[in-house]
Parts: sequence; structure tokens; C-alpha cells
Amino acid sequence: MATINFGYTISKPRAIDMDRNNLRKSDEILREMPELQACIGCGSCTAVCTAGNLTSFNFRRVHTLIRRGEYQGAYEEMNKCMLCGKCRLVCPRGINTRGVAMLIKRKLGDNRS
Amino acid sequence: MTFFAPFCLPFIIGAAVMFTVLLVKWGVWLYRLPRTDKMTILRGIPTRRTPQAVGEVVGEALLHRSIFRVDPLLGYMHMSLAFGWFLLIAVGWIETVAYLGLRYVPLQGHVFFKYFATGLEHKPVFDFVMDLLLLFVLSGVALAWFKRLRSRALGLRRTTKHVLGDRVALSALWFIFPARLVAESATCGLYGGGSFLTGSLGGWFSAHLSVPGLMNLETAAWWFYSSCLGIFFVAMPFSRYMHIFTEIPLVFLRRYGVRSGEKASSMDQFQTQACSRCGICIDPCQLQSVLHIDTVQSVYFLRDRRYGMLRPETADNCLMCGRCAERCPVHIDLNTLRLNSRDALRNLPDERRYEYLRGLDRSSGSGKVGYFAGCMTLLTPRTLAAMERIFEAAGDAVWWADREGGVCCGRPLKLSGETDAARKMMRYNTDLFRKHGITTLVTSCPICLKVFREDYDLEGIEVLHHSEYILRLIRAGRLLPKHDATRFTYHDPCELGRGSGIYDEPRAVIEALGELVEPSETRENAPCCGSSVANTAIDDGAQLQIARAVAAELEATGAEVIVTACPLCKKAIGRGAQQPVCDLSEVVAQRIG
Amino acid sequence: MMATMKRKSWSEYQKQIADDRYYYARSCIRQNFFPGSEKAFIDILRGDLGRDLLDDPKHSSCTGIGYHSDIVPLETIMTVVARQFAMMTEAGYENFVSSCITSFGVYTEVLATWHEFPETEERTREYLFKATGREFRKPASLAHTSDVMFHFREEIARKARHRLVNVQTGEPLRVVEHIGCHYAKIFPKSGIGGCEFPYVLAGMVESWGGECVDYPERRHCCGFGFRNYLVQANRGYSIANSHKKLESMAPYKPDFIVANCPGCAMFLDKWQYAIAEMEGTTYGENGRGIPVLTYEEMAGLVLGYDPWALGMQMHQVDVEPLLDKMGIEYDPAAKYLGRNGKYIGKPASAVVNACPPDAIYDIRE
Amino acid sequence: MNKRVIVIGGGAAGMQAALRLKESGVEPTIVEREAETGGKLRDWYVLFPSFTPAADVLGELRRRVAERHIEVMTSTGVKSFTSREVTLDDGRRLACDAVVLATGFTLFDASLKEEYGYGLYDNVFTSADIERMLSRGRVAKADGSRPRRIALLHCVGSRDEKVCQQHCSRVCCITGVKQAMELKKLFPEADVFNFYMDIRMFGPGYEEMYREAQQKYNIHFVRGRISEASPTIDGRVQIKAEDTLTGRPLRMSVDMLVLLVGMRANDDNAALAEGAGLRRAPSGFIAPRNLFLGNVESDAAGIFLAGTVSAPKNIGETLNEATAAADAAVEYLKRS
Repeated sequence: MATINFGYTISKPRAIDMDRNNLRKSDEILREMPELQACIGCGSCTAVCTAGNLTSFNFRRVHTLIRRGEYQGAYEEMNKCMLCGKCRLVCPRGINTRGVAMLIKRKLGDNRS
Repeated sequence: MTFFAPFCLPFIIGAAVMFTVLLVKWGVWLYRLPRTDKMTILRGIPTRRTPQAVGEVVGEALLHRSIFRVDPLLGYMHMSLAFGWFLLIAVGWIETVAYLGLRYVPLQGHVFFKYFATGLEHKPVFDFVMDLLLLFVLSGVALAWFKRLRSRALGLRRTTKHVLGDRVALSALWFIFPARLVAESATCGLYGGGSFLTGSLGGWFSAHLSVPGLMNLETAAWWFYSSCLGIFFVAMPFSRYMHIFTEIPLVFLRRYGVRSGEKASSMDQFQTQACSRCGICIDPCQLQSVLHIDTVQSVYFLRDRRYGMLRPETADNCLMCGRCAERCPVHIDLNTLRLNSRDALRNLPDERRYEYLRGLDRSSGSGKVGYFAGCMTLLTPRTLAAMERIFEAAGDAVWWADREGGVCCGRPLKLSGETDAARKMMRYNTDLFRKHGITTLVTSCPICLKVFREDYDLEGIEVLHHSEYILRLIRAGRLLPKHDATRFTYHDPCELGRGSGIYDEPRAVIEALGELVEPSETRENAPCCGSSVANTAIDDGAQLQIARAVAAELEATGAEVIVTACPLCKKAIGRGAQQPVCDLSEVVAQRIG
Repeated sequence: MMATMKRKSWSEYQKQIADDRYYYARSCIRQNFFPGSEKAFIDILRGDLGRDLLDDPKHSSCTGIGYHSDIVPLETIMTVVARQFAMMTEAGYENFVSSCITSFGVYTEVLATWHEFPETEERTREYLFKATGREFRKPASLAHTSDVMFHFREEIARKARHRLVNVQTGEPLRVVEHIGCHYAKIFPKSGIGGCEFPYVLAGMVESWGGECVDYPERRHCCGFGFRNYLVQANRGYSIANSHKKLESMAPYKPDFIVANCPGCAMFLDKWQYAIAEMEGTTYGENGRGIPVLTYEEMAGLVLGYDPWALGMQMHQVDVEPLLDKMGIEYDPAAKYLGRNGKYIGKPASAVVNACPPDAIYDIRE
Repeated sequence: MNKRVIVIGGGAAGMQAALRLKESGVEPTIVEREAETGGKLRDWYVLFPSFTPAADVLGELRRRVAERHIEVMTSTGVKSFTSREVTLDDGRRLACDAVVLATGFTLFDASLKEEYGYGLYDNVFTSADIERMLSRGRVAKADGSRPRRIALLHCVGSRDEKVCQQHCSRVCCITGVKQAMELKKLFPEADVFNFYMDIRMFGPGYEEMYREAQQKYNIHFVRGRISEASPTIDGRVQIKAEDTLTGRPLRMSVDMLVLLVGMRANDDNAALAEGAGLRRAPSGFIAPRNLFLGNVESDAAGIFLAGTVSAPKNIGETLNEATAAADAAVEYLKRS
């Protein structure tokens, strides 16, 4: 192919493309933990988060993106979680957030189990 | 005198298979033990731990003292089977010697002595003793049958559900002794001998059956008896009855100081296969009693793990409260096994994790006493304020490790199985404590306390739970709380009580404040609040159900204030209780100056 | 297609378009990149339609590019616009038509601002007078030149020598119409058909026998976006927008794209070259690119103008396949002959025109 | 008491008000513009949050109206009215002692939000269309096939200054949840997405229903308003929104796009209000005399308001209000 250095390249779209995203893992996660779908995005989990207090880790955003089929970087992000469980104590919808964190890591990281 | 008849074959083959498998298994497990463990064993053999182990084997493996403590009838059942059978073998041996003098008799000769000894003159004493022992064992078998039908009568609300291999072994076991009774009785009927049991039944046989009929019965009965033994022996190493022999090396290893750890090791095999699946662990489990979940208890966990069918849902669904381990007659280290199973399922060494901890320090203040609130305590600010008040009253200068948000102690992550990642947090906190030169570390979170004491290398730093610290201050006269007529009740947090053995200190503190009334289940038997960080499987509603059950027990004491010493217990019980739920530090702080 | 058939809402967005006597304001970009289009507009208006139109050499840039790049302040552009109106007033015209979409947007915006905040108009009059001594009247009608072309679409259809029909198959040509953002997205009422379903180009296409394609990214911007193109660091974002549109329209196999905005026509055409070079993707039949026409070029072809006289040799994507489809006769040899038959030079062939893919170019040459 | 009250509007509010008036010994007359009573309830399939068939409620109201011999004038429009006289479209004048205004609301015309392509693209529907399809027992794409992915868009014609509807229509959120559940029940294999700006679950059992939709029905809720809909080459609808909770634009193709249309004030509210001396709220609905102590009374003595003529309401509130309006009318007649 011809090669020209234009000094820029075509930017990748930022949009979440639900037609292209593979929702299989997202569906599996929701099947195992239907309560995650009950998230109302209040952000309590992120506000109280021990790791979020020290880094840009945002549990709510990460699991929301995963539910939309955006897995890129989610496992690495999720690994910032210390699993301390404060989020579970504050979730107004009673979501088992620690279970969600572990499930996400299991589905997106090691597939040994 | 030949000690062989064709019917002996099933027994001989069965026994050979069993002993071979047993020896191979133990050999492999021992061989695979880490080198340090092997050295520990070698160093332990010439000490008094060996006779202690022998004593424990007799007390537990034969007499089943622990089960007696759970329920006398259940204890009797186990003892009659184990000790009775042992005595049958031992007395049988003596009987052979008594009849034949000291000479080599093959194994089947001892076991089927009644069959081979028809030509010898009877020794009625042995006939009587052997019949008595047989009756003793048969009474146990009858109880076992009865237990299958009605477990509650034997002090168990639930009984174990078995896998197919177990059912085969169990059926064989149930028939061994009745078959022996029939076989020996038939022989006695034909050739005389026997005492009140075999003799009487033999007499009855000869009175009601023709000689050829009785001879056929005799042959069939001995075949059946031998076959039952053979089947049982073959099935035994692959069934729960493996525990019969495995408990013995386990007792020795434990006495020598070999332990299972957060990583799976060969020691785990001795523990998992020493589980008799008696099901005693099912009853204390709150997942069973409150939530009616009956597939995840230690007995099932060990079973699934042993047969390689452990699913994360089972491994994760445990509060790790330790109530089952407290009652386990074999003293299997259930929580550790559960933990290293989770490690095997989930641990992924990843060096890049928690890189963000590098150079982080959000601590404040300075002093020789360090206070680590823990993540959960940051959600119970009243505890935090109370601790501040107590430090102030005691005049201790305090270094606050994590009041502005710190790094988790690592125990929740470890309990989930990510042990390597947890280590990174532990190292970070250790370095932080050392950097600030504290000599005492106080925490109000029992979860943190346990990990500080067990997994942190904090030599030179005394780690105290706030209940211990407060009691010390009171005893030293540095804290003078007012005593009044308030009636308190106290909930033992799992990690503090069973986990760290701290039962008395919080009680002593409460007694310095008012009257303490104990709930029905307390200390070692105290229930879990339900919100344990070790359980990531049950949902919020289930946690609440457990909390309500616990709160109801505490409220039944009639106390005005429910006191606990764990932020998580406080939050959990607070959801289920009508009465105020306070941390120990709060009730102390309310009553000083 | 379906949407075009059902589309009725355009009739709710109508505007007054003057019938004659236009004051013509040229476009900066088009004067340079599509000079043939502006000339064609003047020729069609004067020659084919017999209308009066003043192509005033004294008017200037509206400075819209500077304005949308945050370089030119509002007061300045208002004064510049006021000067354009003064030129019109002095020439005795009152129907202002702008060749550029952004200029059209600027004039619309300035007039609306003066309407809502009369004090700004007062101040602008003052500035203009101080600076140039001129005074102006606001135009009686303001239109984009595509509005004018739309206005005469039936008249042009009656004079048509060619129709937007594939002469081989008799099928209508599939046309992607692309409307410049500043046409109606700022003031929906300012465009024919509003901003969601503008009808200005679709109306011409339908009247001249073609068929419009409604594809998912129809409304999307071409990506010019002023700063997004002008600053090289942002240019990847600019091209990504055209890329998105081309990807979205490709399955519909359009025969050509028609645009009414200087930037859009340029970028939808030229980016096809850059995309082909960057990732090897070429669109259109046999990978020969999708020709991009201005509406004047489209009207010119319909009226039988010579494609080279319309300046279509200036396109990045070769238009010959389209001309063949429409049955337009042209002299291939004359493509690069200038006004006086003088050879004006021929560009190197490019991937986008289906030349051998192993060719190596250096843009600096 | 030999008094006559004219109830303008024969929907749920009008019928309930008339029933209550009759019960209190006043002679009501229902004037209904349509050929039958029932109003908007006629087109509704089941009612949230209990999935009670709307026909059950409507049937019972109609049965009672017939049983109590309440005079109903159907196909009769009202041109203007005062508390003492109602002028019909045909010029007839009906004398009365008081009026209960129960003319309800108008459904927002979704084609005004033309960026959503209602009326343009075959697979764009309104919530009212879905109710009708559910009533007929056949919900399907335009080509009759089963949808695999459905999007419901909240707040179409509500809380939207661009179409001059700044008020919240209140019931669309719960309708969206209800219809999402119904669609999921019909098409278990389909993914259902609700795009919302805020979820407003104001009624009893609504929040619980919302949670059930999320957790039990696996309905996806995306916080973000759809900006535009366009057709795809295979006859689906491509929609674009921002997933505001992740801060990323989002787009997808759906087989059905359902627009949850809001309640807007009737066009004739202005003329009726002017003729009768009533005041209108900025939303165009008729303003009650006092939002707290006179919320079924109007500014004009002898004219009472029942149901959604004064603001968007659900059926339960509408029925309560109709009772209250009738009681207030009876009180008024006793005093005058």
C-alpha cells in the first residue's frame, strides 16, 4: 500500500457502537448477576471507594461500560479494586458489588474457572 | 489347618486393594509435602508430641470424644462402629492366639476365625466377649440406620447427602455386621459354639432349617460377609470412609505442627480425606439455618474439592465465620482449606497491580501509638470519633494511619483468593507502619486485626484490638468510665472471637460500664452478622435475613444496648435491630469525662 | 428511497426566495477549489434563466472561517457583514445571495442578532460609518445560492438536456445529498426543509430524475469543523467524520454525492484520497471513489454544459464513470486542457482512482 | 337538590365526577366530543403498576354510568362555557348550575420531534401505538417480523423546550417501564433498552416495578436522550445518544423505536379558559385556584377541574380528583 506521512491518522470513533460490540460476555455477567442491572448510577460506590480515593478508578463507570460491551481496559481498571467492600455497604440498590467485581475479573481476565 | 476357603477371595482382594491404595496415597502425600514440613515432622517424632498424638488417635479416632460432646447418642453410634470394630479385630487377634498359640495366621484366618475354628474346642469366654462386641457394633449399625431415617433424634437437624461411591461403601458397611452375625450363627448352628448372640441364633437356625439348608445358608452368608467386606474395602479409599485411616496420620502431622496454608499443599489432602462427612458442620451453618442453602457447607465443599468438582459458587459461598470448624470432630482447618481453594480458583500473580500505592502516604499526626481505622470504620464515623475521644482522654499521642483514606489491610482480597495481590497491600501497610516508627498499632476492625497478626511481619510493633487497648487503659487507671445500670449485650465478631480468640477483653470493658447479658449463642458459638467480607455469593436480602436473625437473638436478652466490636457487624446488625447498636468504643467514650 | 417519498415535513419549512436581481457574494474556498461552479451559477442564472445577477468585485470575504476559528470577534464580523450589505445597497440591489454556506450562516446569524438585539445593529452601523463612511440597508431577502437553484429547479428541469438517470438501465441515479451544517442547523427556519430533513438539494435531485439516499449518518458533519481541520493536530478527527459518513453511505452504492457547502464538497472529495492512502479503503463502484459534485455542477450537467467547462477536472475522484452513466459526451483528451487549450498539467494517479496500489508517493513533491 | 351540573368530557375523570354528583343528589350531564365515553383510557391496554386491564376500569365506570341513568351526550363538542351555561359546537346552549371541566389532555404529536422520524420510518412507534398493538394482540415490526432489539425513548414531548413542553408528563416513565416489560414478555430473546433523562417513579409500586424490570427482565436503562434516528439499509433504525453515565456517545441499530409521548394541554384550553375566565398555567393546562387548598376549583366560581385538564396525572389520581371536584361542586351548589 502506498504510504504517505500525513502527520495525522483517522481518529478512532469514541462512540460506543452497540452494533459492533460483542455483548456475549456482558450477557454472561448479567445472567450470573442480574442484580447488576438494577444499578441506578447513583455513584455511591465510587464516592466511597478506597481505591477510587487514591486513583481514577470508577467502579460505576467500569461496570456500565462493560454492560455496553466495552471491555477494553476494564480488567486492568478492575484490578485497581482492593475488594474492601465499602461499596457494598452503601449501595442503595443492595447490589453485591464485591461479587460483581470478582465476576467481572473472572469473565474478562482469567478464564480458568 | 488351612486358613483358606473360596469365599475368602473377595475379602483378600479387597483388603489388598485397600492397603495398597492407602499406602500409595499416604506415600505420595507425604512425599509431596514441602521440605520444611518434612523437617518439622522429623524433628517432632522424638518428642512427646508422638505419645500425645497416639492418645488423640485413641480418644478421637476410636472413642470419638468430640462427637460425644455434640450429642452422646451420635457419639455412641460412631464409637460403637469404630471402637467396636477395632475391638472385634483386636480381641479376635487375641482369640486366635489363645486358640492356636503364637503362630502365623493369614489375615483372613483372623477375620473368619469362627469359620475355620469349628474343629477346635470352644473357649466360651471368647465366644461371649466376641458376641458382646458384635452386639456393641450392631447397636451402632442400628443407630446408623435409624439416623438415616430420623437424623434429628441424633442431635442433627440435617444429615449429609452422599455421592454414589459413598452409597456403595455405606450399603456394604451396613451389611457387614448383620452378615457376620448370620454367617457366624449359621456356623454355630452347624458345629456348635457361640454365645448368647451367635449361639442362640445358631440354635434357632438348626431348629428351623434342615441341615443341607443350613449348610447352604452358611456358605451363602460367609460369601456375603466376605463380599461386603471386600466391596467396602475397595470402595473405602475412594469414599468418605477414607477418613477412618486418614485421620490417624492427620493427628500426627498436626501434632508435629504441619499446617495448611493460603496456598494449596499436600497437607490439604490429609485434611480433605480425613473428613468423614458426618455432617456436623451443616447445623451450625447460618447459610443453612437462616437461608436454607444446603449445598455449600464444609462437608460438601470438601467433598467437591476432593473429587475435583469444586465450583466457584460453592467455594465462594461461605461466611468463613468458623462456626463449623469449631465443631468439626476431626478438627479440619476448614477456613484455610476454603481459602486456598479460592486461591487456586482465582489467584493471578500480577506484578503491575497496585502500582499506584508507590509513595502514597495519607497518614496524619504522630505518636508511638498508631491507629488503623480500616475501610469499614471510615463508614462508622462514630467509632472514629469515639476512638479519638478515648486517645485524648488517655493522653496518648496518636498517628492516624488512614483517617484521610488509606489502603485496605488486604484481608478481604486474601479471603477472595487473590492472595498474591493482597500481599502487595500488606507490604505497603507494613512499610507505612515502620516508616512512622510506631510501637503499638491499635485497630477497631477485627478483620484488619486478624491479618495484622497473622500475615503481617510487624515485629516490634504490638498489634491490639481496640477492646484490648481500652481494657488496658481502664486497668491502668488511665481511663475512668462511669459505671451505671445500663444493660448491654455483646455480639462476638467472628474475626475477633473465633478468629483471634478475643472473647474476654470486650466483656471486661462492658462490665466496667454496666451490666452484661449474654445472648443464647455466644463466644465460640456466636453467630455471624451475615455481612462477612468472606462471602461474595449471597445477595443483600440474604445478608439482611441473617442480620435480622442475629439481631433477634441479641434483642431477646432484653438488653438496652447491643454492643459489638466490629464496624461491619455494627452496620449489619444495625440494619436488623430495633435497639441501638454501638461499637464498644462508643459506649466507652459516652461514659468518660 | 423510502424516506424521500414519505418526507413531507420540508413543506413546513419554506422561505421567501427572490425571483430576480441578485447581489452575488462569492465563497473563499470555492473561488479557489471550484471556480467553475461559481462561474456556472452565474452562467445558468444569466444565460439559461435570464436573471439579473451582480458579481461585484468589491465585496470581500465574510471572515466566517476566522470567526468560526475564534480569531475574528463578533463585532468585527458584524462590521464586515455590514460592509457587504453596504456594497449591495450602493449597487442598488436588495436580494443578497451567498455562494458559501458558512457565509450564509454568518449573514443569517448577524441579521438574527441585530433583530434580537437592535443595539448591536446600531453599534455596527456606527463602526462601519467610522471605518468606511458607508451606510447600508438590510437585504430584503437573504438566500443561499442553492436556494436560488432550488427555486428554479422546475424551470431547469424543463430545459434539461440530461437527466439524473442511468442511461444504460433507465434507473434513477442514487444520490447522496449533503447539506452544510451552517445552512440550517443553526437556524432551522433558515433552510428549505429545516435542519432534520432539508429539502434544498433533495428537491433538485428529485426534479431532475434522481433518487436520494437516506443513510444513517446523513445528518453528520463532513468534519471540516474549522479548527478541527485547520489545526493539524486535530485533523485526524476531521477526517474521521468524513470517514464515518462514507462508511455509512457505502452500502447504499450511491452514484454520486452532491453538496451545497464549499467545505463539504471539498472534504468529502479530497478525504477519499487521504483515506485511500491511509488505510487502503476506496469507495464506490470498483473502488473508483464516489464522485462529489456541487449543485451547480449537477445543474450544469443537466443543462448540458461541458464537464471540463464546469471545472470537473479539479475533482480528486474522477467523474468520468458518472458522465458515462448519464450519457454525457465529453472529450477525454480535453480534460486537462485549460481555457485556451493550453495543457494545465495532470495530477499523479492515486489509489482513490483505482491506480496500482503499490505506487509510492511523497506529498512533498 | 334540583340542580344540574354539566360535566365536560366523558373520560375517566368525567364519568367518575358524574357518578359522584349523582350520588350526592345532583343531576349531572356528561358532554363528550367523541362518539363514546372513555377518553384516552379506551386506547390503553393494561394499567401500571398492577397490569390491570384498562377495560376493567373503563367497563366498570361505564356500567355504573349506565346503571345510574346519567345523561350522556356523545359526539357533542363544547365551544364555550360559563358556570351557568355551556354552548355547544352546534350552537345549542345548555343551562346549568355548575360545570366540572374534565376535558383531559392531548397526546404529544411525535412527528413534531422530526429527528426521531415518526411517520417517516416504518419502525418508529409511539407508546400509544404500542398500547393499541397490545390491545389487538399483535406487536410486530412493520414487516410483521419479531424484533430482536427494541429501544424506548422517554420524555418525547415532555421536559423539552424545543417543542415548548417544559412540564413533566409524569406517567411516561412508568409507561416506559411497563411497556418494556410487556415487550420483553412477548419477545424474551430481544434486548430492550430504555433511554431516559431521569427516571421519575412517583407512584406506589412504581419504583418496585422499575427494579423488577431491571433485575428480573434484564431491561437495559441508558441515561441519555436519543438525539436522532436514521434508517439503516436493512430497514432498522439507527439511534444516537450519549451514555451520560460513561460519558461516551453511543449508537445502535434497533428493530423498533418506541417514543414515550407526553401529555400536553389541549389546544382549546386557551379559548375555553378565556371564555370562562379561567387561568392557564405556563404549561397550558388549566390552573387550579390554589394548588393546596383549592386544587379542584378554578378561578371562576362554579367551575371545577377534574383529572388531567389541570396537569398530567395517573388514573388513580384522576379518579380521586374527580370525586373531590364533584364534592366541591356539591358544596358550592349548597351554598349558592
